[in-house]
Order: sequence, then structure tokens, then C-alpha cells
Amino acid sequence: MARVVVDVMLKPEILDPQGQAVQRALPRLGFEGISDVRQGKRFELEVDGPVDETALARIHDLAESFLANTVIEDFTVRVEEVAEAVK
Amino acid sequence: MARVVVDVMLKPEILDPQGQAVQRALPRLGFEGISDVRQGKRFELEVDGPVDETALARIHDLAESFLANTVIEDFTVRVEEVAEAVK
Amino acid sequence: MSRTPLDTVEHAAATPDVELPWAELGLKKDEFERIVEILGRRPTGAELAMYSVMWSEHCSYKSSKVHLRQFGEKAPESDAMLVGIGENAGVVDVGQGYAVTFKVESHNHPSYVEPYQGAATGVGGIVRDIIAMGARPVAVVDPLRFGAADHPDTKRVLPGVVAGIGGYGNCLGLPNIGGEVVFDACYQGNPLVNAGAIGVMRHEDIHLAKASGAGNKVILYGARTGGDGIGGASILASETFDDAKPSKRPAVQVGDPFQEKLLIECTLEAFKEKLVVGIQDLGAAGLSCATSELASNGSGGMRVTLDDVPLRDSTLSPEEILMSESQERMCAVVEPGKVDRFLEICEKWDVIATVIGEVTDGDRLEIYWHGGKIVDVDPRTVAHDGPVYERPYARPEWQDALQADDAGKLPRPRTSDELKDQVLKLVGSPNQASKQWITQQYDHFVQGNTLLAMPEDSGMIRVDEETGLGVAIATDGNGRYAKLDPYTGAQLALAEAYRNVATTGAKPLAVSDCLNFGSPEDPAVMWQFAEAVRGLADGCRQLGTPVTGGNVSLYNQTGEAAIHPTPVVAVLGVIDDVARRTPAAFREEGQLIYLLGDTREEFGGSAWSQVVHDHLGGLPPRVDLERERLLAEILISASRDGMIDAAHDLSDGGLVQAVVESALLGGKGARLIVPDGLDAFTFLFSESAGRAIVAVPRSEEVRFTDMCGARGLPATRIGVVDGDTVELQGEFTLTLAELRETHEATIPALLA
Amino acid sequence: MTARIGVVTFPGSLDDRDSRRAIRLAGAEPVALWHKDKDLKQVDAVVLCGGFSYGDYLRAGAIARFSPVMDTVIEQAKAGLPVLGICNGFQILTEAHLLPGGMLGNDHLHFICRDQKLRVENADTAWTADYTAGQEIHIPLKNMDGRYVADRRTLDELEAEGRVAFRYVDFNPNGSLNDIAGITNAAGNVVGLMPHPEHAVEPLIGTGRTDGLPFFTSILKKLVNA
Ligand SMILES: Nc1ncnc2c1ncn2[C@@H]1O[C@H](COP(=O)(O)OP(=O)(O)O)[C@@H](O)[C@H]1O
Ligand SMILES: [Mg+2]
Repeated sequence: MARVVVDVMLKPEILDPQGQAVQRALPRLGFEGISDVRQGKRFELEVDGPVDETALARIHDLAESFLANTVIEDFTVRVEEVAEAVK
Repeated sequence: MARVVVDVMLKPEILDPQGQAVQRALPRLGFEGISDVRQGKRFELEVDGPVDETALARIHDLAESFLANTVIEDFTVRVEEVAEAVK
Repeated sequence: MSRTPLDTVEHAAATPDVELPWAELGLKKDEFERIVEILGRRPTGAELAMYSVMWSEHCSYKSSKVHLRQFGEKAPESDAMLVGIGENAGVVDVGQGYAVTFKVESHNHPSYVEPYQGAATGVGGIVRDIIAMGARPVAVVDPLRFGAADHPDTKRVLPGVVAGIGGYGNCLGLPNIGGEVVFDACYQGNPLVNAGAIGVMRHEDIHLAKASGAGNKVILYGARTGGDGIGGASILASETFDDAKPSKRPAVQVGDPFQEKLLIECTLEAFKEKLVVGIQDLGAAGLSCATSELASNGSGGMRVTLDDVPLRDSTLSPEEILMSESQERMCAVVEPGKVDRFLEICEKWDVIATVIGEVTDGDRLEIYWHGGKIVDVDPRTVAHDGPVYERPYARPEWQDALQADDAGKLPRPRTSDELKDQVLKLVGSPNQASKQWITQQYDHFVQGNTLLAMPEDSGMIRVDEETGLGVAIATDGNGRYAKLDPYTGAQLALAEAYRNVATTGAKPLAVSDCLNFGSPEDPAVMWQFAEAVRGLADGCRQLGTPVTGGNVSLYNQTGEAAIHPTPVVAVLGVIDDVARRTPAAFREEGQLIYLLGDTREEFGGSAWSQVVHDHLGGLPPRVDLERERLLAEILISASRDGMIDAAHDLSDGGLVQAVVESALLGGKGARLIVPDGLDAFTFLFSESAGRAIVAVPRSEEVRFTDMCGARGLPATRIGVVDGDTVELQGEFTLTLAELRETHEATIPALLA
Repeated sequence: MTARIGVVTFPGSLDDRDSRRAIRLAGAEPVALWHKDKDLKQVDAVVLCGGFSYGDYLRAGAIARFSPVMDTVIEQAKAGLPVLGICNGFQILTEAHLLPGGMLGNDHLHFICRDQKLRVENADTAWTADYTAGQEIHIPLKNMDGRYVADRRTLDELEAEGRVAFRYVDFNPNGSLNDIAGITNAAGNVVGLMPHPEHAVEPLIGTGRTDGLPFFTSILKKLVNA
């Protein structure tokens, strides 16, 4: 079993009210030096079987047709080796 | 300028209805072989200046106190080298 | 990023032969030539941007204007009208010093492309129109139409649209108190997402969109300007002048309801301190529209420095800034001495506000960029002197055949069992089924003034806590009726909304509309449009309810196929004491059920013909507006004098649909008898207009029937509120449980 | 002399006026508080009302929790100031850790607005004394993020100490664990719930019931008799 991660972010030119709200709150929390914040979605898909070219291509289709609305969003698909928490 | 990514996911023991809704829709869309889907948030922070140990530690604090609610969520912090779209 | 050289007015005058992409911007050759003629030179890129958006169908009403004039010409005398057509929204007097503004707008196409954001920004836009009048928005409504309920794309569009309307309206704190949900294959690919809003103010607080007083400052406030919805302008910016530009800008806008909520609060606070001379929201055509309209409605000119507009994207060209449709922005004209206070209020609410220009002595709108003058126009030529078309129109050839295909000839149920089956089929069909799955995604309670909300006949809001003054609103439209006969169809929409308002005890005062049609370039569609407008204008004159404003949405079609002509009508009413309102639910056993009005064999366009036979043909029900007016008077008097405890209007689905709804709402059944002179089928399913059912306490029966008799309104006792079944004597009995299951399961099964 | 009850307005608060109306109808004096002021104007109790503070961006209540007024509210709540969090206010209280657990999106993923039946489980808090334990009431509910979650240990503790103040009856509208609609802190001065008692204070309005009024009369009596 492997994990494929699809990240979906609003296109850069599209307003991201959520990211902006976070950014505006930062100074109040005493955080400086962050010039932009954007907030998107992260999907973790647990795939049975090997994640080969074909599987990735199918997930790419899934992302394009369902997980993202490409009118306003971009997405990336990648295989995640190990889920490693910095925490 | 560098980009730091904070991924926030619900703790594994907490029900993720959004992920489940995606998973339930998969067969309808003709996708098989995905045994679990979880949906979380991805924050992209554009940091002025170098992202050294100190900067990362501060972003870690930010994630812990603000970007995630650690009562219900886990998070990871990482520096993103290049934003590379598989798309 | 500035291109070389900047296309200033001077530069334009000196380079008359530069090719401009007017066609790509949607202008016709003669329209472009008119612009050249008006200016006496070729327009600059920025001027071309402004003219092209302001002269578009959407902003200039060039195809519809010649017809819409009837709303003014035929307007009935009405003391209630304070502000009429031409402003952001009409305003009516509701008494006690209060005024109410309301309007309906469409956001059809964006909602198909991106259902959530398209619908959300539709709510945002209509609410800004209401604030721009000086009012506090108090409620929203959302008449919606989708493709077939079981079409896969409906499952994509509808949940997104509903979530978007809820997501935006709920976050603004506006109760959603009404609307419609209609399914019909004709809306596949062209869903109709209409959104309406109501606002309340004191008479003295009415504000208009005009810039007067030389020296007064023009303040842009709200969201930063980004590259939203400016496909056309980026052509202008990139392909013609500077190929380095990104050539594609998003056509879909993302809404930020939180920003809009702040905009509402800070605008109202500025109004309260009397800081605002004139105000305009930024909607379609953004700054182009706001500056040219403010300037042309005022006494002087206006000078704007575009460099001062706060941007979200620093690469935007001046053309793009002028055309951007970024949401959640407003423009106010403020006296110099009050600017500081205005900015202070904006800061209090964390709203970005910037002085971008001032009102001038002259009569020109001048816009500067990087020190150069890039616009120098008479603003009236941009805002008001757009092209006007007398589009050809002709009754389509198929209309006769359609009308000849009489629904009265369809096979009717022959046995009691068939009758019963068809009743169940009707109340469980997507169009007649409970819409609770949808409406429970909307906040009905916020602001604490909601008396009635879905599924009541009209939404009702308390305006004054002390006196109990309230307003009611209902929106209605029936594309099937209008397809059969657009003139009558428009009047039926009006009649139904009017009746719905009266059914709850409120007196209908004024009308707004949203006219959804196919392509005006098709003479058949144009005929439908012309007929509908004529019908509505005639109807409004007869009912004494003026049209105060509205919206036209054309080009709702896929290829050659246009949607059904769909005029949606909103009627606003007033009630002196909301404690006297009449709900639809049967609540007391033993109360007598009366049917008001005449029932005829009218099945053209009916729900029965659709549900049982998938048929559309014949003539729609006849309209008798004098009867509607009488019915309304009776319903209002009966409510005021406490003679009725429930009332429900009869419309699509006919009597049985209304009885089932009232029974389910109150959890009390009904025993019905077919009255003399009618057969059971016609009694149950006819859609004759001008009817309602009421529940009358026995103690009031004589008083009530005397009143109807004296005023000449047919009132027929058809049964009694009783038990936990709906029974038609001698025909069938259905338990409330079974009816509820059938009525409530349909929509979740299709969409959840 | 009557009690002064503050209602905080955050950017995006929606039910501040409604909450003040409910306080007034109960006979107390409503006092408007502003999120940027640390000063609570010497109120005797505070209501954090419903709405979408900061658009509910990030997480419901997450940004509001860091406002200046909350610094004071947190400090004084710990010292015993009665605080009622309704809906968004409840979310703010969990984000501020004045109440345990957290709020997540409804399990059905939709906003839901309905007349909700609840059972009052704890009638000993500052805000529930005018109810009786076990009483069933109907209160409007309207939210997107109403799913109460907490880890097992916290839930057990809440149950054992009787700190589940309200429970959904007949229908759990959002997937809250243990059907929890509202909870209290151990001292009983801080109470949070998802449904909106301020929308159920007038017989004509909304659902036409007044089941929410006792929240406001409870606190009034407590303050006046104190
Ligand atoms: N179908 C209509 N019936 C009556 N008035 C209309 C109709 N369509 C548009 N109007 C009026 O024309 C004016 C301009 O409309 P519109 O461009 O929609 O306003 P806005 O710029 O505020 O969105 C408004 O006063 C509007 O009420
Ligand atoms: Mg407007």
C-alpha cells in the first residue's frame, strides 16, 4: 500500500480569503516576516497495489475531474514516501 | 524568499466525513483500489529572509498554537524547495 | 509594468490608425464607430475597456431597453413608490417612516461554471445593491432552476449552488426566507440562479448613486482589486499592446462573505453619521461602471487616479483595473471635511479604504495612470448612451401547434386507485416534493425578526419591534406556463407572487423581476421576451403594484435550444401587525376548510400533465387579475379580523398539493368532499389561478362566508381539518406518515 | 439595579443584536463590547454570540480567540465571571481552552438550520438554573461546524462530572460525540452550546417558542441575588 497526496490550491490570481484572514491575524500573534499565506486542501489517498504510471495517471484524472475545480484551482499529485511528522 | 508548507490533518481517530465523502464517490466515478481518503488543509507560507532553524522553530510554534488545533489535529512543517506541478 | 508608450488620450489622438481589438471585446463595428464619433478620435485602450463593458448586453440592456420602458410608461399610480427604476434598487414606503428596498438579480452562467462561487457571489452582488441604497439588508430569497432532477450534472450544480447561497448569506447574517427550486430539462446547461434581497431604512436615509459637489472625494473601499472576471480586458492588455501579459485571467470570481459583512457594517455606520453624499456598489463592470454611473448621475465631472486603487495583483494593467469584477468593493462620494471620519470607520472595521479621486467642476470623467490621462470622456456616453436595439421579433411557428396540443385530452385516472396513485406520484415528484433538504441549509432565524420562512407562501420579516410592522416577499415564475403563452405566463407569475403575499396577510405593494430568456438574436425568443414584458407591465398596472426594478438575463441557451421563457416575479407586501399573519399549517382539528375562487378544467402546463404524462401543451390557466385582487382583499381582511387560522395558495399541483402541504406542516389531516359541479380529478389537480384554501374556526364561519358572499368571492366548503390522514370521501385515504415519506424522501434520495 | 450583561461583537458576529434583545427581554441590561477593547466595562457576565467571526476562516473561532477582548474574558472567566458561548461563541470557548474538546464540520457536510430538541442535563450552571434537569426544550440550531469532539478521557470526565449540559434528543444534527449539544466547565460559570437560545425568546418569532428565555433569566437571578 502506498500513499498518494493530492494538493489543491486556488490559482495564484484567485482571491484566497482564508489565506488572507490567516495572514492578517499573524501580526496580532506576534509573527512578522511572512509575506503571504495561501490555504488549500490536502487529500491523502491510500492506494491498494503498486503506484505505477497508470495508477498515477488515473489519480491525476480523478484530481482534475473531481478533487479540484480547475476553473479556479491548481493541483499537484505525488507519491509520499513516508509520512514524517516534524512535530 | 522561501516557502514553508504546513500540512494539517485531523488526528487519525477522528472521523473525517469530507474524506469519506470523497471515498464514497470514487466507485461512482469509476475508481477502484483506493482504500482510504483523508482530507486536510495545506498552508503555504512565504517567508521573508532565510528559513533557518530559528525561523522553522517559530513556524512550528505558529502551527501548534494557531494553524492547527492540536486537540483534534496533527500537523507537519517543511520547507518546500520548488513548487513542482505534476500537472 | 508599463507598456511603451502608455496609451494616453494624447497618444490616441496622435495615433489614429492603431488597430483596436473591439470585436474581441464584444463590440459591433457600428458600436465602435459610434465611440470614435463620440470622442472625435479613437478611444484609448482604457476607454475602449470602459465602453465595451458598459455597452455590453448585461450592463446596457441594449436588447431589452425598448421593452422595459413599459414598466415606467404603464406604471400604476402608487403613493408607495419612493425610488423607481434606474437606481440600484427600487424603494417603497411601508409606512411609519420606514422604506423598503428590494431587488432580484441573476447569476446564471457563473453558477454553471463554478456552482459554489457563482451562486455565492450572486448573493454578494444583490446585497451590495441593497446597501448602496442606504438600507440594512434584512433578508434574502433565491429562486433557482436546474436541469432534470435525475440528471448527473444536476447533482454537481445544485448542491454547489445551494451551499454557495447558504455559505454566503448565512455568513452575512441574512435570513433566507423564500425562493423556488424547479427542475426541468430545459435548464440543463443553463441553470437559473436568481437571488433577491430586501433592505430596510428610514425615509431620510435613502441614498442614491450620484457624485455631486466639486471637491468631494471619491473613496474606494472594501477588497483589493484583482484580476477577476476580466477576460476581455486582458485581451486588450496583452495581445494588442503587450504580449508579455498573462493572456488568461479568471472569469470566475471568488467571494469573501466575511469582507462583505464588514462592508455592510462600516457602510451603515457611515450612513448613520451622514458622511456619504453618493454611493455605488461595484458589480458588473467594476470601476468602469461605478465611476461612470456616479459621475453621470451627478452634477459635475470626476477625476480618478487609478494608481491609487489598492491591488491584489501588481501586474494588472489600467484596462484590467477598470474592468475587474473583484467582489466586495464599494465606492462612496464624501465631502472633504468628512473623509477622515469615513476612513476611521473603515479602519475600525478593518476595511481598506482609499481616496482614488474627486468630483470636479467640469462634465468629464478623467482617469489618470502613471501621470498620463488615459480616459477623458463624457460619463453619460458611457453609462447611459449605449446602443439601443429594436431587435426583430416574431411569434414562433410552433406556438400554434403547442397550444393546440391540449392537456385536457390527456387520459385521466379512471379508478379511485389510479387517482390515489397519481396523488402520491405528484406530491413525491421532484418539483412538488419538499425542498427541506435544501432550505435547511439556510439560516432562517438570524436577526431575530423572521415570522415566516420556507415553506410558507411568503417570507415575512418584522421591521419594527414596537409596532409590529412587517414586510413580506414572495417570488414566483413558471417557465412551462410562459412557454405556452409568455404574456399570460408572466401575468401568472405576477398573480402567484401577489397571491402568496396576500395569503400570509400582507398587502402587496410593489414588484421586482428577473427576466430569464434565451438569445435575443433569435426572433422567437425576442417575441417571448416582448410578450412577457408586456404581460407583466399590463398586469402590474391592473394590480396597482409598480415595477421598481429588476434584472434581465439573456443568452440562456445551449446551441439552438433556449430555456423556457422564465420571468421570475417578486412581490413585496406590508403588514401592519405581524401578530396577525396567517401561516399555512392546519393546526386545529375541526376547523373548516374552504376553497376560495373558481375551479375550471385547466391542465395546460400543469404539474399533473408533467408528472403523469411528461406533457407540455395547450394553454396555461386563465388569468383574472380583478379576481386576484378581490381574493387578496378577502385574505387580508380575514387575517386582520382573525377569521382564519391558516391559508395556503393554490398553484402548481393544484388543490391536493396545497392540502397535503398544510396538513404535513401542521401535522393535522383533512377530510375532503368533492364539491357539487366538479369531478374528483379536476377538483384535485386543476391549476386554475386565483384560488386559495383557508382553515376557518367554526365560530367564524358565518362571519367569513358572509364577507365572501357580500364581496362576490366564491367560497366553497370542501372539508374539515381532522385526524392523521388526508381523505377524499368515497375515493381514497392516505396517512400523513405515508404522505410525509413520499413528499420528503425525494430530494434527499436524488441529491444527498 | 439590574445586572449588566456584555455581548461581544467580533468582526463577523451575527447574533449580537439578537443576544442583546434577549438580555433586554429577560430584564437585564445589555452592554455592547468590542473585540478590540480589553475593557469589559464592568459587566457582570458575558455572552459570546453566534456568527462567523473572521468568516470562520482557518477554524471556527480560531482567529477570534486571539482578540484583545478575549485576553480579558479568559482571565476573568477563570476567576469566575459567567460566560455563555452560543454557537460561534462555543467554538471560541473551545479554541480558547476555556472548555475542553473541539468543534468540527457537521458530519453530513452541510449547514443545518432546524428547530432542535434538547435535554437540559445540568440545571446547576450559572446559565441553566431556571430549567430543571431532564427538561426537554426546543431551540433553533444553525451551524456548519457543530460536531463536538473530544478524546475518550475528556468525554468520560465530562460525563462523570455531569458537565454535559445539553444533549440532542431524537436527532443528532451534526455527529457530535455522545449527542453533546453543550457543556460547562467544572465551576459552572462557563457554558457553551451550539443551539441558539437567543432565537427562542419571543412567541411570534422564529419557531414561535420561548424555550431559550430561561438562559437569560437564570443568569439575571443569579447576579441580582448575588
Ligand atoms: N427586468 C427589469 N425590470 C425592471 N427594471 C429593470 C429590469 N432589469 C433591469 N432593470 C433596472 O435597470 C437598472 C439597471 O439594472 P442593473 O444593471 O441590473 O443594476 P445594477 O447595475 O445595480 O446591477 C436597475 O434600476 C434595474 O432595477
Ligand atoms: Mg447596482
